[in-house]
Amino acid sequence: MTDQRQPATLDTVDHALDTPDAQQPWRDLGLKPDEYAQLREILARRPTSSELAMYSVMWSEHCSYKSSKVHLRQFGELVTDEMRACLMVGIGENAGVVDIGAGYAATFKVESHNHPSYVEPYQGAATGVGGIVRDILAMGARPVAVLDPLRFGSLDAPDTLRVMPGIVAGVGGYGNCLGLPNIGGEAVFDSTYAGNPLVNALCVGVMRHEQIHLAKASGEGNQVILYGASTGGDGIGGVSVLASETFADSGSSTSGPGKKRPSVQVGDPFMEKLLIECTLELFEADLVVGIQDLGGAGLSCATSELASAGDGGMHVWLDRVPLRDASLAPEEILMSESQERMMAVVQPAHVDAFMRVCRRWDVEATVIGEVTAVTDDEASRGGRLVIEWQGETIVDVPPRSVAHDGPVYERPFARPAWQDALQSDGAEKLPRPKSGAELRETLLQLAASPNLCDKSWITDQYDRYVQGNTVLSQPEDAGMVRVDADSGLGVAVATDCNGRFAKLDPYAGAQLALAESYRNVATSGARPLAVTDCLNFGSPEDPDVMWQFAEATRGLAEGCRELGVPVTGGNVSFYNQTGETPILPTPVVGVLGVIDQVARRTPLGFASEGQAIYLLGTTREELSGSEWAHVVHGHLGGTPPQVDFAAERALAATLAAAACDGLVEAAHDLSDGGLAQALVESCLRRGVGARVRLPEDLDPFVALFSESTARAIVAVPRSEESEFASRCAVISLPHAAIGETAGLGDGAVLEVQGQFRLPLAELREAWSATLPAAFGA
Amino acid sequence: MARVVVDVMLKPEILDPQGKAVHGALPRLGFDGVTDVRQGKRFELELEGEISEERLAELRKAAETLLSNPVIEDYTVRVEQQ
Amino acid sequence: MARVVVDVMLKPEILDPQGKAVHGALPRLGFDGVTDVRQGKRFELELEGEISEERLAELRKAAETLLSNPVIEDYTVRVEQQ
Amino acid sequence: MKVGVVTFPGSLDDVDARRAVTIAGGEAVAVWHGDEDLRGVDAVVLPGGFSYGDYLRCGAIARFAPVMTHVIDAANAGMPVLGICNGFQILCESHLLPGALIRNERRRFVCRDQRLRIENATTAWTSSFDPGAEVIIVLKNGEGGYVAKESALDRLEGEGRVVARYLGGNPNGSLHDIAGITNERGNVVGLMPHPEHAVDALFGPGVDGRAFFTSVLKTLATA
Ligand SMILES: Nc1ncnc2c1ncn2[C@@H]1O[C@H](COP(=O)(O)OP(=O)(O)O)[C@@H](O)[C@H]1O
Ligand SMILES: [Mg+2]
Repeated sequence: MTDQRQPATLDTVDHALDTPDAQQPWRDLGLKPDEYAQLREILARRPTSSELAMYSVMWSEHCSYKSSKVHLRQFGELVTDEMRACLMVGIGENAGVVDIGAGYAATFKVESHNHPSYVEPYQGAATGVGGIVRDILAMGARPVAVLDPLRFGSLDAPDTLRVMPGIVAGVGGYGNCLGLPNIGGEAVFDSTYAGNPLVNALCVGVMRHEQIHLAKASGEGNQVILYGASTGGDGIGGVSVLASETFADSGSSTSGPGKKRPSVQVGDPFMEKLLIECTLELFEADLVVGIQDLGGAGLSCATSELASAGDGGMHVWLDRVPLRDASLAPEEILMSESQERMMAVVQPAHVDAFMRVCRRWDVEATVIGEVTAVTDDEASRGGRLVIEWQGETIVDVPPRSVAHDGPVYERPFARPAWQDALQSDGAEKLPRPKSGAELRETLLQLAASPNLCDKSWITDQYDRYVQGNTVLSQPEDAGMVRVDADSGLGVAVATDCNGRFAKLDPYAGAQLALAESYRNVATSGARPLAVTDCLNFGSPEDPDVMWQFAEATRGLAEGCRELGVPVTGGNVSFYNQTGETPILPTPVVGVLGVIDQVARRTPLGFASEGQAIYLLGTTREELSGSEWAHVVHGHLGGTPPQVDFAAERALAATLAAAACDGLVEAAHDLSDGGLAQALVESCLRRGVGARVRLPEDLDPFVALFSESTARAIVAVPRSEESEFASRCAVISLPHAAIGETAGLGDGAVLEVQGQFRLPLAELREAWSATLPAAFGA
Repeated sequence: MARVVVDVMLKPEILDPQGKAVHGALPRLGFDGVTDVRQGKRFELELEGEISEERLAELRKAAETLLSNPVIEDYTVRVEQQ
Repeated sequence: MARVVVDVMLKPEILDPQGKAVHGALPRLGFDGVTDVRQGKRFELELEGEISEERLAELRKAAETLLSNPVIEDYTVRVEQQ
Repeated sequence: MKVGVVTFPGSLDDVDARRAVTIAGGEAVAVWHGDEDLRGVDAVVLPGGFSYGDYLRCGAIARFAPVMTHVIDAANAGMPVLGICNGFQILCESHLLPGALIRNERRRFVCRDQRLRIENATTAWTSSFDPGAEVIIVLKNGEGGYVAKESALDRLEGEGRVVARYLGGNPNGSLHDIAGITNERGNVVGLMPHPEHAVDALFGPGVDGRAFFTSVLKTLATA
């Protein structure tokens, strides 16, 4: 090993003891004075430079959740027996695991890669996908699908032209190359995301129950193997540090505080594909005792988390780590966030077999450490992790203090002074379209607006067919993949969040995100089972933002209890703001559901003529935060639609049962843009028209554009109509026959009787032209 | 008429998966003794008229903003008179 | 130690979508007077030891069989002694 | 009848291709890129994906895999070989088929349900189609623009070796709207769209892709 850049004296533990008063760059590494003091107290001496590096990345906001922990606790506390029933692995592991029946388990999680994607959209988004896929793999599962909830600045903001195509190409470039079908996501445009795009990535994996693996280093003498890509100097402290500060402070390259190396890494999806196949073969051959992916905080995280969760200690020979750049110092190796790496704990007798599998896949693997025994005393202090460099000890710490016992903050929060004024400025008072012609214009304008228009410019860049199990993908309400070819068992996933609702009322906004995602899964015919979430907010140091966060987590936790679906894991992304202006609070919620027989799924598009169209649920005059207020008036104020979990449950149960019994041919939930947009999408999906009579007790505008929740439209074959209607009646689910499907092909028309007629060709033109006009055909 | 060549390479510390793949393939084809391969992009721009210092400065800006991403890439610009 | 640079460009008669896109973007950024842009690849190979004529011939073969596809691309090989 | 499906590092649609062979009534055999023989198969499919990451050029590195020597020999001796997407690229890089595939004209990956016309229903892989049949098959590629010298194109057209052509809009800038071609003998076919994703209507746009696989089984049965 040649060291060109290494400091004259290696900062060993002995050296640290000898030089207790040495100045250390803890401030540049992002630690606060009391955190540094805490660290000295834990070690009863000053940390070595390597220890300082480890603690600083692991105690960063991104890795330690120090500002969010006290709020996230509710997800674990508000759990009922109903919620526990399906839960096999809960919060705290790389991803949660749920029982989906027939001996299968599903694992899924959503994570953010927001800041790197602004700096380098393609690579930032690509490595975001790569990271979440490794989390799923580390649970023992084969990754089977991805979803990508995205947020961008306004469509007409110049930087959106740079950011959006790069991010989409990056999500596609990485996921396509891995062979993971992209089955859903979101693409939302709002000016608050300019300079702060959100790239959230969700991955779903599937395994047999007995294949669940955990991130644990146990068994004295077991070997610690690092495998995958070699370690380089890019992205040292990247994700964790970048995502843990006010963005404006941290340069994109070497200019920021603490002269950070380039914080963006280049992903190698081919390496990751080999890593997936190699790891699955290792699981299959039962060669792995414990496993952890390397993501944020790299080796610092993997070694300390594995050691902390296990029953022993760990000894690591850091100079055995294969390097791409021989000049890296030990601190840098510990902090590097080089992609496409995994760490496994393996019994000594299995090491040769392990290496053989890696060679078959051309994956480099190196024994870099060993699980050690700990004394009772050491165990009580949080275990013992020793890292050695060229024969000298450079780290000797209780791993629990690094990985799990980081600082916890009760950050101050308070309802913002402006919240009341915002809520009293409702959209219900805005001028509305009145005549049929005006309603027709409004419907067209909304259909062509950035958030409601055709997203195929984006989704056509994603492979949705690979693996041959995709039953539903964009633009369906939920993505759905088959899990078991023999039985037809499958899972469905959707992600949602309306940040405008969350701004108006973060508690309700988080619940509305949950309700919508839950409803989407149910609409596809699946039974909602469990939740993952990605909480994207501004700076936690701003009491207004912290209040939004506190309200959103409380809302989500209580909502999950109401719906009986546990939160299994997720991610928090803070500091999403440009200067003083935070993004809309964006608690993205992903719901996973299960369906016994994927052939019974319900697609969203009307498929044939002459079927009865029913509107399910209750429509109220709810226009604040709506897409109509946003697009037509540029208005945001008032209170969001009412949350009604009992109604959501009734609707979901009806839709899942109707799918199972073949009572509905199509179903589509109502959300952004209300009934109008739902009809647009249901008609355009397969080119089938509709003749609709709006309920007489409602103002036509409200009937078309209100965004009341717990609603859906369904197409029911005439033969099933009475059965379907009586089932709704039994559980008092409001169901209004509002028309029938009529007309096929481009000659077909969407007709709202007494108001307007709109040829599908004209509608399609408006709906599909928006993104190509902005980003090129 | 002049030709300007812009070479864009990933910064040395950034992973280059493409170069790595080529590096891995060479020995399999019997080419040994190669210790590293980096793969980058080469742009050839044909320009009308003379190349003034000012135009060259403009081109450098194009290289920096359009042809490369300075976060991960370095570039060089050179004129090949014809 | 020597560095060998291999430049690979699409043959002139083959459509180059990437070069075309760059060409189209330049005027929008205010760079005028560019009549054509072609985008190709640049490989930098680091070699151990001296570069003999024989090794250079081998490298030409690698450039022809692996680094380029002669159906659509032309290549040049040159040594940059260090 | 045994149809081998080769898995290269980075192959993605190998499992789907094997499933399609099975659905068509054949016996699918997994072949590994490092294999030194073809495991006694009667035909070979080179599946879609990103072999070796598609770094350098699509298919360029896979062409040098050990198994390819045997595939090339077998193809030259008349064994039916189908290259789908990345497999098509590998066949071109191996000079079993003329021309090359370059970056899509719009420079974006494109995944869509693509209408095609089967122009040549006499090859080993298309004999079950009616000549001129219009079908819908999944298309997904980033570098699917078919290019060849003018003279090579003239020859392909003149000899009726264009197997399939895009209808309803050229998705990737392929010259002459070419979606697939064959060699002189008609045993080697390269196809940019993915018939293996159109064999079960629940998981694709229909079942039009099946005929590619039933064709080869028929060809082998009558050979
Ligand atoms: N918003 C959240 N909701 C629920 N669980 C969360 C949330 N954020 C983080 N977690 C959980 O906290 C643990 C640590 O998260 P994280 O650091 O993202 O995991 P990893 O180290 O695998 O990237 C995980 O189990 C994660 O699921
Ligand atoms: Mg993890």
